[in-house]
Order: sequence, then structure tokens, then C-alpha cells
Amino acid sequence: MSLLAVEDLAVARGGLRAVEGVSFVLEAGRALILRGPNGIGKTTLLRTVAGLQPPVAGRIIMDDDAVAYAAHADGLKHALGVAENLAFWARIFDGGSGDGGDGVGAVGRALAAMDLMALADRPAAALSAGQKRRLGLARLLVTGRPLWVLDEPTVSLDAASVARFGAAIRAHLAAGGSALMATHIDLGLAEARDLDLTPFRARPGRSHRPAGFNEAFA
Amino acid sequence: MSLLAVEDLAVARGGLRAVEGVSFVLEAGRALILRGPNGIGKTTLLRTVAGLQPPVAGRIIMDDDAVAYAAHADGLKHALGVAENLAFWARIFDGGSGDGGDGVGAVGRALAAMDLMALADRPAAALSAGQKRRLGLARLLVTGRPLWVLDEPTVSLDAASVARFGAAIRAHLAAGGSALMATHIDLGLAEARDLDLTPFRARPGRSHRPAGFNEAFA
Amino acid sequence: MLPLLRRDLTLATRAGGGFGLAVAFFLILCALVPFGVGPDSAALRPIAPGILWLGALLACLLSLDRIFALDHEDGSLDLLATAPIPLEGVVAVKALAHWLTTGLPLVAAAPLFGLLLQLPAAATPWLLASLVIGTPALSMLGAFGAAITVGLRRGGLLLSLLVLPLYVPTLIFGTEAIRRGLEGGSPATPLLFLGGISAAVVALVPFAAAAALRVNLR
Amino acid sequence: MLPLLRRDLTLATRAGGGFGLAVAFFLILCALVPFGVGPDSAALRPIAPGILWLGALLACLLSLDRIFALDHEDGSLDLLATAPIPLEGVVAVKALAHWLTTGLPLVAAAPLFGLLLQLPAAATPWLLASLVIGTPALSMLGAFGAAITVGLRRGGLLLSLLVLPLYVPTLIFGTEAIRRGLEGGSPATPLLFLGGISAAVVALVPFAAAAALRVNLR
Amino acid sequence: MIELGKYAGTVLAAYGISAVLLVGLVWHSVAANARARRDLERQEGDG
Amino acid sequence: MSIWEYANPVKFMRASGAILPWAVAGAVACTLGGVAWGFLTPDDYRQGATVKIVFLHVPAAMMAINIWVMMLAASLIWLIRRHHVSALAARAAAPIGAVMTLIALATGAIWGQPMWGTWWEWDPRLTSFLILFLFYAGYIALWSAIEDPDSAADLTGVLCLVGSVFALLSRYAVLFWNQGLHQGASLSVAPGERMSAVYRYPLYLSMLGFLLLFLALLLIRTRTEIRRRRLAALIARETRP
Ligand code: HEM
Ligand SMILES: Nc1ncnc2c1ncn2[C@@H]1O[C@H](COP(=O)(O)OP(=O)(O)OP(=O)(O)O)[C@@H](O)[C@H]1O
Ligand SMILES: Nc1ncnc2c1ncn2[C@@H]1O[C@H](COP(=O)(O)OP(=O)(O)OP(=O)(O)O)[C@@H](O)[C@H]1O
Ligand SMILES: [Mg+2]
Ligand SMILES: [Mg+2]
Repeated sequence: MSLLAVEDLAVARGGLRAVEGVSFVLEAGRALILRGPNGIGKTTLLRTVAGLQPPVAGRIIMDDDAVAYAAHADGLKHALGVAENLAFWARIFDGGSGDGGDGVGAVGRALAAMDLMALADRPAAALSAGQKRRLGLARLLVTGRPLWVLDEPTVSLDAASVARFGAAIRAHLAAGGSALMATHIDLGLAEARDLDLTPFRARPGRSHRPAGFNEAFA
Repeated sequence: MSLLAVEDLAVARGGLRAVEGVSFVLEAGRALILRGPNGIGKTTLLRTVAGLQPPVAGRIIMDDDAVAYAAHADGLKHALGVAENLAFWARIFDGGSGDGGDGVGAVGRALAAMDLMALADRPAAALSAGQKRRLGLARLLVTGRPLWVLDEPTVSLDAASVARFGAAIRAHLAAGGSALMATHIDLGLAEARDLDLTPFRARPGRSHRPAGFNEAFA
Repeated sequence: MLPLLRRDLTLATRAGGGFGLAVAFFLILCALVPFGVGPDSAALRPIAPGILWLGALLACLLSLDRIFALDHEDGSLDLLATAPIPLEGVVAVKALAHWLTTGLPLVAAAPLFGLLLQLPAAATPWLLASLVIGTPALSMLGAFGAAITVGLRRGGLLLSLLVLPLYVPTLIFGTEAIRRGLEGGSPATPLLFLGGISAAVVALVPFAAAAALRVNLR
Repeated sequence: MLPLLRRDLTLATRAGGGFGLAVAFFLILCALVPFGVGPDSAALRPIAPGILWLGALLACLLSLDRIFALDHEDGSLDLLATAPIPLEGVVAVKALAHWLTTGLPLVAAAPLFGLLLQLPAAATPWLLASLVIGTPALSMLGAFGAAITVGLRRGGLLLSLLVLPLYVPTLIFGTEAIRRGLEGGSPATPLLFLGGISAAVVALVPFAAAAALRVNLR
Repeated sequence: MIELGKYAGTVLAAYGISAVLLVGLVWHSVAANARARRDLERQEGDG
Repeated sequence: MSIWEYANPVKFMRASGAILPWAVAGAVACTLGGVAWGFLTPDDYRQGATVKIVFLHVPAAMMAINIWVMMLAASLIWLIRRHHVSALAARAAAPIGAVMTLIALATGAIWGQPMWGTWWEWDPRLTSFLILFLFYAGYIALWSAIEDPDSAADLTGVLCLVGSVFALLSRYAVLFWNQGLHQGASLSVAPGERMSAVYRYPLYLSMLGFLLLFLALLLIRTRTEIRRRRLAALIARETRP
């Protein structure tokens, strides 16, 4: 069963196509890692898949409400505690684990998975860069969504945390989820396939329908 | 000749000591990489050395105006172009290279070193994560400062850009500069020494002078 | 949607929140007016309804950029847009939270400030009625302005420029109701208009605001 | 220091800047006041000086959070603090830039707005004089408030709360000068006081503001 | 010459201000257009 | 060929280039002709020579309103059919509308001095115009504040939509708030109130002139916007790594 199928997708940023003609299928239990040099369009592609911007061409086939997105900004409220931050997102995504809708069980498990138990009551403002990132990743665990869309998830993480993140991904895949990631480093995930975006770089002038002002007037 | 000497330094964050008893000497032409798990206090130590916060104990011996600091926030103005952003910092730091104070030569060289020539007129808002980071690093080259203090400099960079950054560091060291960095990844710098901060983690109760309210009342 | 409301109210009561600040600002403004126009109570009485409404409007204005900008900066808005609640609902809830933390306290405190500005006691019921009916429109229109300018950093002045003209009908009918109440006329007509505007704004503007948010998230 | 001034002025004229917006805001405020207090020109005339000064004050207030907050968020402030210019100079230059982009346009436009509010033509010179002498104090005191609240996200209302009381003496002497000029009295005394306040504020407050900034950067 | 009587100042001021605003608008439109055309031609000439 | 074809920038540039000389010639002839003719009309028995101001005041006031309506139409076309040129036309029209509003306000204020004895009065007509000017100012400011042209077009379009509703609402609110001094519409069909032909025909001519002037300026400014966009697009394409 495929969780996500992308067909001949073209995505644009700043009114210009970044990559085009991208097709892939992501099955349950598999992960796909987007590769490519800075500025090729990884972030743009991920945001399109997450539904934050419309594709210029092509199709994205997946269930509604399947995606959990995590990017550089972790969506943390500095004034709230670590557990409070997680509990909020758990309630918004309705727990996902069916534990009474309160999401407390899921929150506890997510804190444990990312080794944040000791920091549970700390306000998010008082976390270091790597601790914030860990909290941002823990959020994925409470969404209960099958398809994780991750933009450079391991930034600022130390080696132990990268391993912990790898374990979380592996558990997610084993439970029938899947993950689409962009990263520049080696995650050591055997389940993951790489997709280099370099060959899909959009060439100007080949497009029939303008992606925005910049293509309409170029 | 040592550019920086740190003696028995203790630094605090949020009123609690993070690391203490740190001593090292950084000679011209050498680099020191701080290592340690998330939250140990690398960022705090770097900010202290950069003069942004006072040390709790110990001494930092270096010349005035020797430090160029670069952290997660790159100090870029989104409304200004790439070259404009660099030119501003070049003028603030007075070019460093003595080319008429206007810093144009230095800016051009910095752009070339970080492969930003093609983007020179782009507003900084329209850069990808890695391109922004490259611009943030190019800023170091126009400061003309001998001691670079870098907090996770290679975040978001692709492999080619990491290599380019390594080359820039090497050139800086060869020119008699030095660098103090915190990072979790392997930079492949032969000139660099590692300093693991884990043994210096502050133990509560050992301090004679409270670092702030939190220690004074603990 | 309830967790979102609860979180926004919690944040408003935490450090750096805004609960009560609107009232304090209102108080200062009312205290400054006599300095500006002279302490003569004969001069104050006729302008009191207007000053009270203008104060409410400005207190509202100054807190508008908290509605979406914070969530946009820390990435929460991206995550909320991919969460299983419609963006229109997010807008409505956030405007409601804004009204509960700004509009409602103002309504509660208004009679007191009426006293300060020599507003006759007979006008107090009309003051209260007009504020209760009118301030929801202020919050919702403010949310619209905030949604349009969310991509701009610190667009406070621009936000005011966009929003204040939209406030004109509310302001006119609001003060007119008090004035008619004072002069023994019938305040029913302006109150009816006020109610009509509020109802239409609360019902329709969330769609426009959500559309603007989607554009800005793109 | 000149490059900093030049950059701040450039940013004010670029997209999302604020040049001219203060005037537009002032205009809206002048347009809204009659809606509040009634269209009667006999009612407007006596309160015109006060409204004009309050308008200048509020236009100033709404742009204050641009002074340091933007630079703090994008990391520029960290870098400026380590640059070879004293932080006091940074404060002074930024307050100057704020005055040039907010205070000066207001002064230039004030006579026109005086017309709208039925301010007698005889009072215009005094309006101009009091604004020219008084607004620098507004910008500098605002910079102080902005420095104190720079660590808070969107501390707009709190900032107003801190700053407005500091504005009281300026407001009193400013309106008093216009009123005396109108009534044929001697406006020299209030203008003298106004000048004294401005001079003292411009000379001394940068030190306090720089101290506050240092604390907030820590 | 046409007689404006006691309202000469008023009428001339109205015509004068309108002329200034209109000429300013026209000048701005034409100048911006010329500049845009020049910039575009230079860019298209380059590549 | 459908009319929407002209929403293609290249076609628009060609078509507008052909129309422009005629529009400019017509605008110059009618505006100068109408205003000069108006200037030479005899004095009114009540208003004296000030009646000459009407030939600037009324056309400017009418264009100020009509231009906003045109911007609303162009914004709707952009939001619904995504024709890039119409978004740029709305952007190009706004400064013209703002200047027209300013002319109406300025000539009215100058006229008010001898007629009502005051430069400014919070009369509903005047007040509504001030509010209209504020809407223009907000619209222009928003266009120039947003960097990304696609977002800017969308957001200003939404603002224009919401703003139109509130501009109308404000007009009624202001009428509710204050009774005014200002003339009613004397071009109305009611025979008794009709303006005498001496003033009517030059007024018609100058109204036509202002309309053509708007058209000519709109074409020029839209062409400017198109060229600017094209330049930006070429630069963006070139620098994409
Ligand atoms: C700044 C202030 C003013 C503004 C914004 C303004 C606005 C307008 C507008 C919008 C119209 C067109 C109305 C229509 O045709 O339906 C108009 C027409 C007119 N205005 Fe004004 N006006 C102002 C001041 C004045 C003054 C002071 C006078 C003279 C005492 C005046 C005399 C007229 C006359 C005679 C017309 C023509 C009415 C008609 O034939 O339709 N206006 N004005
Ligand atoms: N706001 C913008 N306006 C115009 N162009 C933009 C904007 N943001 C990004 N771009 C450009 O769009 C392209 C794709 O950017 P994107 O962020 O998707 O790259 P990326 O693959 O994620 O790069 P990185 O590895 O550096 O994160 C880049 O060339 C970038 O310069
Ligand atoms: N504002 C704050 N208030 C209180 N404590 C804080 C604050 N910011 C950080 N801390 C704590 O101070 C300690 C040191 O943080 P620091 O940011 O220096 O760590 P780091 O070594 O840079 O970690 P990382 O590798 O994650 O960036 C951490 O334990 C962190 O939780
Ligand atoms: Mg990216
Ligand atoms: Mg760190």
C-alpha cells in the first residue's frame, strides 16, 4: 500500500520552478531521502507535499490528513514547558493513539523516546539548540500521522540524539508509517532510499503554464 | 603567539553554571573544536568568549576587538541584497583589508570564497537555508578579525559548501588567524584539536560564588 | 479547536503575554488625555465617549501583531495549517482569544474609565452595550489585517494603516450610540447597525483572513 | 557608525520599511478623532493641540519595536555588540534613524493635520517648534523602552506601558507651548523646558539603553 | 485677460495645485516608464 | 480570439503600444480643452469666479471613485482568472486614483475657504473622500511592502475586496453621523436643479479629458509595471543556481 505517490511534480519558489518532473512512490514502511545541493528545491518540494503551497504541475496522491510536517522552525512556544508544548500538539492532532483524546500517554512516550523526561517542566525558552530540536522531533510522535515530512531533521543534534532519532524513525516505519526527508548528512537508515534532485532541476523556457509572475514575464 | 587563553573558566546560563574549570590556549594558525552532548554549554561558552556575557569565574585573555562571532542567526537583513548585506558588515568592521575602507574588494573576495557571486544581487529573503548560511559565513571573511568564534557553522550546508568552508578556515589559519568552533559533525580539519566539554560539566554545590539568582537560592 | 483557545489564553497569562496590558494601556491613555486637552471637566465630558472608543481601538491595535506573527515566526502556523482543523477555524479561535484577552477586559474596565473622563453615569449602560457589541468586530478585523501582514517583520504601522480605515463604521456607530443615549435620543438604531456589522464581520471575515494566511504561508 | 545609519535608513525605504507610514498613521488618527468626538469644529479646536501631540506620540510608539527587535531576532544585535563601535553609539544612531524616519516626517506634515483639526493658523509655528524640539526625546526614550523589552517577543503593549509614562513631561510641555502660543501668552517657558528635556534625554539615555541592551544580550 | 475678481487667489491656487499634482503624476509615470524600458533593454542586450 | 488573450503580457504590450498615442492625444486635447474652456466661463451669480474650480473638482472626484471601482474589477479578474496583467493594472491604477482623490480634496478645500469660510469641515462628502484616500494609501503601501509579486497581488486583491465593502459602509456611516454642507449632485436628471449649459458642456469635456488621461496614464503605468516585472523575472532566472 502506498502512502504517497507523486507524479510528474513541478514546484516553484519565488515565481520560478525549482524542480520539475519528479515522480516517486512511497510505500508504508519505507523512507525516502531527498538529496541535492543547497538551493535545488528540497524545502520547496517538502512544503508542497505537506500542502503548504500548491504544486505548479503534476499530482500528489495521498490521504487527507496523512502528513506531519517538521522543519527548521519547531513551532515551540517559549513560555510553555516542554511537556505542555507537546500536550498542546497532541490535543490538536487528537492524540492519535486513542488514549482518551488527552494525549497524555502519547506525550509521555514521546518525551521518553527523545530523552526529554528530565526537561519535561523546563520552559522551552531555556533549552539549548539541540534540546529544542529534540522537542520538535518528539512532536512528530504525538501527531499519530503516518507520513512524516522532515526538513533537515538532525540539525544541531549530537551523535546520541541522531541515533535516538534513527530509532524513532525505524519504529515509525515498522509500525507502517513512512517518511520523506531532506538532509545533507548520512543518517545510516537501511530502510531509506535516496532520491537525488539534481537531474530534476527545472530548465527555463520548458514550461507551458507559468508558475507565477516571474515565469509569466520571463 | 597565543590569540586566546582561557583559564579556569566557568560560564552560566539561566543563572546556573553550565561548564566550569575550562582552560585552553589557542595559538595563531590553530583551531579548537568544542565537543559535547546537547545542552552541555558549548553555545554559552562561545558567547562568553565573544564577550556577549560575562564569565562567572576564571579569565579570558585576548586582545580587544579580536573576535568575529557567528551563530545560528546570521544577522542578515532580508530586504537587503546579498552583496549589500556583506558590504554593510565590511564597513562596520572597516574592511579589515585596508582597501579604502569601503570593503568592496573584501566583499568580492568573500562572495567568491563562498560561491555567492551568482546570487550577489538577490535579496537575502530569497535564499535557501544553506545559501543563507553561506552568506553568514562569508561575513566572517570581511570582518578582518583574527579569532573566529563559530557556533555550529556547517548547519544546512551541502557537502560542496562544507568543503568550501573548510578551505576558508584553512586559509584563515594559514594567514595567522585562529578559530574556536562548536560542532557535532566531522569537519575533516587536520589543523583542529578537539576539546570535549563533558568532563567540565558543572557540579552543583561546588561553587563558591553564585552565578545568579538560581544558584544563590539553590 | 478548544486546545488552541486554551493555549492562546495560557500564553496570554504567561510572561510576555498580554492579559491586562490592554487595560493598563487604556488607563494610561485616559490619564494622558487630560494632559493633552486640559483638565477642564466641561471640555472632557463631550469628548469622553469618543476618547473611550478611540482608546479601545488603539489598545486593540497595539496587540494585533501578536495574533499571528508569533505563530508565524516560530513555525506554529505552518504546523497548524497542516493540522486537522480548518484554517478558518484557527482564525476565528485566534480572534476570539484576542477578544477575550483585550476586548473583554476593556469592556469590564470601561465604566471606571468613564468615571475618570467625567462621562455621566447615565451613559454607562450605553457605553457598555456599544463596547460589548462592537469590540468583537475590532478583533476580527484586526485578525484580518494581521493575516495580511503576517509575512512582514514588525509591520505594526502598516497593519494600523490597513486596519484603521476598516474600523471607521464601528467607531462611528459605537460613539453615536453613547451620544444618543446621553442626549436622550434613541441609541437603538446605531446599536442595531453595530450589531449588524459585528455579526457580518464575525461570519465572513474569517474566510478572507484564512485566504490571506494561505497566501502568506505559501 | 555612519554605515549603520545609512543601512537603517535604506531599510526604512525598502519593502516593509516604515518611511512615510508614520505620517499615514498620523493622518488616520486625525481622521478618526472627529468620528469619536463629533464633527463640531468648536469642539475640535480646543483639543487640537493635545490630539496632535498624542498622535505624534502614538505614531512614534507603533514604530518603536522596529528599533532593536528586528536586529535582535536576526542576530544583528549580537554582531553589532561585538563590532568595533560602542553600544551607546549604536543606540544613539538607531534612535536618530528612528527620528529621521518617524519624527521628521511628522513634523513636516503636522501643519496640514492642524488644518484638519481646525487648529488656528496662528498656532502652527508653535506646533512646529514644539514638535521639532520635543520629538527627539520621544525617539530616544522610545529606544530606551525598546532596549528594555528587546528580549520579549512582540512586547508591543508592554513597551507602550513602559514608555508612555516617560512621555508625560514632553507631552505636557509640548501642548502647553501650543496653547500659550494660541492664547497670546509666552510659549518660551514650556519650549525651554521641552528643549531641556530633549537635550538631557539625548545626552544621557543612550547609556541607560546600552546597559539594558547588554543585559538582554547576555 | 480674464477677470477673476476677489476670488483670483482661490481659483489660481486650485488650478495651480491641480496642475502641480497632475504634472507630477504624469512626469512620474513617464520617467518611471523610461527608466524601466532602459533597464530592461540593457538587461536584454546583455543576455 | 477572446478578450482574455490581451492578458498575455506580450499581447498587451503590443496592443497598448498601438492604443497609447491615441489615448495620449485625446487626453491632452480634452483635458486642456475642457479645463481651458471652463476657465473662460463667465462667473456664477452666487459663487463668482470660484465656479471655475468645478471643472477640476468634479472630474477629479468622479475619477477618484471610478478608479477604485476599476481596481476592484481588476482585482477580481486576477483572483478568479489569474491574469497577471490585470493584477499589475490594478497596481498601476492606485497612484492615479490617489492623486485624483488628492486633487478633489485640495480643490475642495481651497473652494471651501471662500464658500464656507473654512478650509476643512467634517462634512460627510469630504470625510468619505478622506477615508477613500486612506484606502488608497493602505493599498499602495501593501503593494510596496510585500517582496514576492505573487503574494502581493493576492493580498492586495483581498484587501481591495474587503476594503470596497468597508468604503461603502463608511460612506453610509458617515452620512448617519453628520449632515453636510456639500452640494448635491447637480448633474442629476431633475430638471430644476440642472446646471446651466454654459457650465455643463465644458464640464462634460473636462470629465472626458480626465477619463482619457486616466486611460493614458494607466496604459503607461501598466507598461512600466510589466517591464519592471520582466526585468525582475530575467534577473531571477539568471541567478537561479
Ligand atoms: C475637500 C473637500 C471636498 C471634497 C472631497 C468634495 C468632493 C466632491 C465630490 C466627490 C463630488 C462629486 C459628487 C457627484 O457628482 O456626485 C463633488 C462635487 C461638487 N463639489 Fe465638492 N468636495 C469638496 C469640497 C467642495 C467645496 C468646498 C465646494 C464648494 C463650495 C464644492 C462644490 C462642489 C460642486 C459644486 C460639485 C458639483 C456637484 C455636482 O454637480 O455633482 N465641493 N465634490
Ligand atoms: N522567497 C524566495 N523568493 C525567491 N526565491 C526563493 C525564495 N526562497 C528560496 N528561493 C530560491 O528557491 C530555490 C529553492 O529553495 P529551497 O529552500 O527549496 O532549497 P533547498 O533545496 O531546501 O536548499 P537548502 O539545502 O539550502 O535548504 C533556491 O534557489 C532559493 O534561492
Ligand atoms: N534561557 C535559558 N535559561 C535557562 N537555561 C538555559 C537557557 N538557555 C539554555 N539553557 C540551558 O543551559 C545549558 C547550556 O546550553 P547551551 O545552549 O550552551 O548548550 P549547547 O552545548 O550549545 O547545546 P547544543 O549542542 O544543543 O547547542 C543547557 O542545559 C540549556 O538547557
Ligand atoms: Mg532547505
Ligand atoms: Mg548550541
